[in-house]
Amino acid sequence: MIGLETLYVAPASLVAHAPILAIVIPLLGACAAGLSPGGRSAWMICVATAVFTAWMSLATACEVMRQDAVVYVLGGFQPPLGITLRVDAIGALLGLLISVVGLLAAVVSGHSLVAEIRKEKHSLFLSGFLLCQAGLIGIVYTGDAFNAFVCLEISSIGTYALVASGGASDRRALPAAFNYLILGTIGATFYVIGIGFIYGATGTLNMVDMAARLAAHGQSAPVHAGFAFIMVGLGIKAAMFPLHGWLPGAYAYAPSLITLLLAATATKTAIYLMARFLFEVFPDGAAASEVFLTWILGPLAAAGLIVCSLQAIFEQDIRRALAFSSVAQVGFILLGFAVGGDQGLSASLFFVVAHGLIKGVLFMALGGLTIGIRARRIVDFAGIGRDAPWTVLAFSVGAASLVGTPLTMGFLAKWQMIEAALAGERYWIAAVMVAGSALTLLYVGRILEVMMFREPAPGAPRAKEAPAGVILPALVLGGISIWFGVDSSLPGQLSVAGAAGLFGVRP
Amino acid sequence: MLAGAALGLVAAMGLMIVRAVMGPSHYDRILAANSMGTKTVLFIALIGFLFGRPAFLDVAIVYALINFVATIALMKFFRYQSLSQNLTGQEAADETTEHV
Amino acid sequence: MTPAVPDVSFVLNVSLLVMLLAVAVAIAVTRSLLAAILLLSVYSFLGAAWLMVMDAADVAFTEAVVGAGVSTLVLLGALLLTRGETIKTDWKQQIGPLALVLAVGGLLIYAAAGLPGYGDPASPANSYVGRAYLQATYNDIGAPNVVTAVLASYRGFDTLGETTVIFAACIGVALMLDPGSSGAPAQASRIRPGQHIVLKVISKLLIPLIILFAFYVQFHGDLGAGGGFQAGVTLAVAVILHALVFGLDETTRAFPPHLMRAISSGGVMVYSAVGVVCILNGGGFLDYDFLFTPQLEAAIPPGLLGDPDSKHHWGQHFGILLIELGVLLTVSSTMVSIFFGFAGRAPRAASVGQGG
Amino acid sequence: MSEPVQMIGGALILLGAIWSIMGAVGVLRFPDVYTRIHAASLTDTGAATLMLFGMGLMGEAGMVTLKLFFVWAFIMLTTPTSANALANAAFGSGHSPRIGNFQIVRGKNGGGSAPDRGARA
Amino acid sequence: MSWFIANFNYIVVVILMMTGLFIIFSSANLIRRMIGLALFQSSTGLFYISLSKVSGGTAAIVVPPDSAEARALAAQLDPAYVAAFGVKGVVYANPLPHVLILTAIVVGVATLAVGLAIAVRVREAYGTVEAPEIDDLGRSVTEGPENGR
Repeated sequence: MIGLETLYVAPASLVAHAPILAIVIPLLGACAAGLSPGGRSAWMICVATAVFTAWMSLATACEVMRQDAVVYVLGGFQPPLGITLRVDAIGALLGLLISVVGLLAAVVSGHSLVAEIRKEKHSLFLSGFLLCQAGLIGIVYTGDAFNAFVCLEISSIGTYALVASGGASDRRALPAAFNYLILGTIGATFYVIGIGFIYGATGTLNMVDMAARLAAHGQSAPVHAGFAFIMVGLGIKAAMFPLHGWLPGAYAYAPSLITLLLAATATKTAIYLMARFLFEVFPDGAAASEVFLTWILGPLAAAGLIVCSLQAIFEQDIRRALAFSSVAQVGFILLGFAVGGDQGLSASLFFVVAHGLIKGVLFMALGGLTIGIRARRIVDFAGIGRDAPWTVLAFSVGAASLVGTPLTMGFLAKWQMIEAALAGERYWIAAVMVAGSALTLLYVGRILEVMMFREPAPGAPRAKEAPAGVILPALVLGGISIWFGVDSSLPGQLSVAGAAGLFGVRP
Repeated sequence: MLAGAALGLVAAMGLMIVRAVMGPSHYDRILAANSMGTKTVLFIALIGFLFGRPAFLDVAIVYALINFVATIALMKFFRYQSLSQNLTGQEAADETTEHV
Repeated sequence: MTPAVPDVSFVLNVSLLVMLLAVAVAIAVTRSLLAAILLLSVYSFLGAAWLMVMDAADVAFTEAVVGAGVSTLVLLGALLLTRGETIKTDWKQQIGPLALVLAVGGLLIYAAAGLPGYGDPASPANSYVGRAYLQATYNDIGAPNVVTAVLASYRGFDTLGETTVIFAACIGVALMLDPGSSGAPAQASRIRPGQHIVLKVISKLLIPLIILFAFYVQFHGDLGAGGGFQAGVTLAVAVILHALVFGLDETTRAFPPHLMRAISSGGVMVYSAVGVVCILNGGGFLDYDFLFTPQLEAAIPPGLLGDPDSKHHWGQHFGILLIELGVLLTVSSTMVSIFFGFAGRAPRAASVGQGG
Repeated sequence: MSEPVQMIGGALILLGAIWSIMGAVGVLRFPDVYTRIHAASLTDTGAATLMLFGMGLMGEAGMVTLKLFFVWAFIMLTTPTSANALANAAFGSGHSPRIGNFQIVRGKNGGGSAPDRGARA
Repeated sequence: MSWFIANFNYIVVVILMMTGLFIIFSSANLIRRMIGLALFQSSTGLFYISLSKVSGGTAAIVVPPDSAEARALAAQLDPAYVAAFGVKGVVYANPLPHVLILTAIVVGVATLAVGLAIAVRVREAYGTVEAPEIDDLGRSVTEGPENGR
């Protein structure tokens, strides 16, 4: 077992401010990238920023491992007056995921951007990319409910335009982005309305304080309504079935870099925020959470898992298939919430990270494969395994993990989930999980079969091996996914601590 | 007395809204919107006096200034079909606006 | 314990809300997009008036500058570029949304009825943190405008996020609408002097005044209503007025779009740099108390800053001044560049489809 | 500030509000765009003058008076200018005024308000 | 009647929100959807501000204590009320929702600008801003033209 402490060295003065630096440095980097004259210099700024961000989020994670949750007071004002960052174990883990995926994506962007975006727009694009990253880290680190909304919007507003910039190569990106904007904004506004209700009932915006005051004041109609609005709003952002209408289009037509970022991190942060509201803010045994988990979230998640897996099986477009797979896996994660309890929650949170890594690998490799050719349909990738063995290897690692092959992180994640469901005596949930995994095997198997064994259509454009700058990051990400599959101590520890933390806040 | 004046202004605004909703042409609506703007400026100034905080006149001042811009933009919209053109330029009616 | 004034303010509140409702319904039923845009601007006037009645002067200010200065212009620009005017509606398609909306609305009204009543001074919202700000601001910040104090200092990180959102919009609009090398050039204008003399003279008179007031709003922000955002939009409106009256070409010569973008990112940089400087001085991020270091104090002649007892107020003042400057830079340049983005794009026919 | 001056100020403000209502009635009742512009811009400036002068009498002399003067000056500058621009735009786009015995002088549109040409050039 | 006074604001705000939402979902025109979105977001602001209203309160810009202005403001109210809910002798509105809504309005403008920019690009790529027509075109033409912007 490798302790995190061995991985990094940082001066104590930096560590003390690591959480805020992990947000502000990408912000400053985005400004610098926006100022930079050419795409190349913007790329270098982007990579340098991403390295620093990853370092800072690593430092934060180490701090969280050492003590319980890191609380960083902004502006010198104690909560509830001031805004605080409150990084718990899961926040730290997700921050690490975002910054590492962001770093690798930044490296990859040097190649994939050139193929998809016009040269003059590279610096703007990278600037938006960094803004998005800053917002995402902000969401997982913040301890203030309204500040979470602001961070959500920082990441979203940049993303809408970034998705739409895929319109340069495929115009369907534009209506998809518009759709995403409308639904995303409705989601964010619902969240704000929900916060308004809870603020009206408690008078505070700090999440921990909110939990304490809710426990003291008890439940009322406004609190329930606020809870419902927050769940629907975040459900839209997290692409929870049946609120996932924006996701397939946005994933399929966005530039591959953005799909990578969205799939690996954006929906995960919304799920995490949802978990915080479900388990941290709303007290245990409260009618709202309990009824919601058993009668609404569970069935919807199960339906999402099955329906969207089926859709993925019958989808011809490879990116849409993976997008539906994402919605299905979100269902899987939410089933873990429905199981409830420490075990279900920690399994879910582990799954969040696992799935983030998996989708990161898959879309990174896919982006690498499509640099040369304009391939969309699954059949376009026929026989590509021979032409681009390394890229397909990276893709297969991700795919194997998605299916849940032993020795991968995906396997562990699914195993823990099913175990938790059985331990909680939710047998139907376990059955749905098994069925969902079987369906996953079908669509992933179909894609891999086409890639490895099918003969390419005569005259079809032959794919080239992706450049090393893409393969290496993809393999690194795949390697992490396998490493955590073998030795899951780091994410496992953090997600167990995180689940305990979410429950522990409860008075 | 101030309260009565405030209510009177609100009533005038209500009548203006009727015109804005009814139209019938867009110029009527612009007129109504513009006049609403002036009434809002007066209302804001009046509210400051009514509630005993006359310091809020800043809002009224800036509002009075900004209202103008929207009206000009609307005028250009109708007259020139463009927001970018110089006011001394040709009018839209005289030239084709298609730039393909 | 019923106060006397609310009788008037409640009546005003009710009548303005009813009017807002009427306008909103009119927007929903009108078939003309332009009418909807005009009604939206009427809506924002009413909204600003209502906000004044609700004692939210700063919000009214923001609503005023946004509603009258930005939203309408941007919507008009988009309408010009999309050239869709009348709306086709199909009643069958509206039943589903109507049912959904009625269901959600009913639920909401049921839930909202459980909230503290109108003007309740003892409600949780008004008695806990909100009241604490009112009590603490005088000691902590020393600025009379509590809204500015909360905005810039207590919740300064939110405002950094807000500024970043504006910057993100600048980036987003530039990504979408920046003409780049292949953009259609602005139309060459043939000069025909003598038109719109009144407009031009008045505009020439107004533009400097608007700029003057923008700076007044900027520096008056911690004393009265106003602040960086309102000042930024006001400043942008001056530039936009110039562009409207004297042509976009002339204005972009003075304010090239890439310069606007640079200023926009510069504003966010100024804001975050203030936070980083606070860290370097040994405080937390955006802890303005650490801005006013002993070295700085030594460099400034004694007596210039007044009361030596409230030294940390000066740190707060510096901090608020600087971050408001950042907000001003970002907001004004972003609003200008958004306007340039919409106005500078010549309407063009679609490459595929029926054309425009 | 003496009581009679306050009273006069209040009366002026009330008169301004009544003025404003009269203008609004005019805008509602007059037959075509040009007469409505006339009604709106005249009464707006008139009401503004009355009300702001009344407020000036009510408030303390000083900063408030200066600000009131500015508001007044801006309204006096912008309202007629926008009325001018609006009438100009309406006329330029072929909107015909109704003159005399409600006869249509120019243009072919029946009714008091010709449907404008919308966004299409 | 007292129920009406207590809840009138919330009812209107909810209806406004739902009107905005209805416009978004019922219209095919992208610009109109953005108008609906703007309406929806701004009614959220009305909700927060309704929460922040304090009867007899004044705007949250502190009046110097014991000044003539402060005394004039306090004179309009019951002294016991001022003592219970005032700060240094003056009752103020709650500033926190104001701050939040300032932020929300700004976010709304940013969303509006980006959304309209995307709608303009949709118009350029498809020749229409009506959603059903866009869907039809998207189905029939799989690969869009290289319009390179």
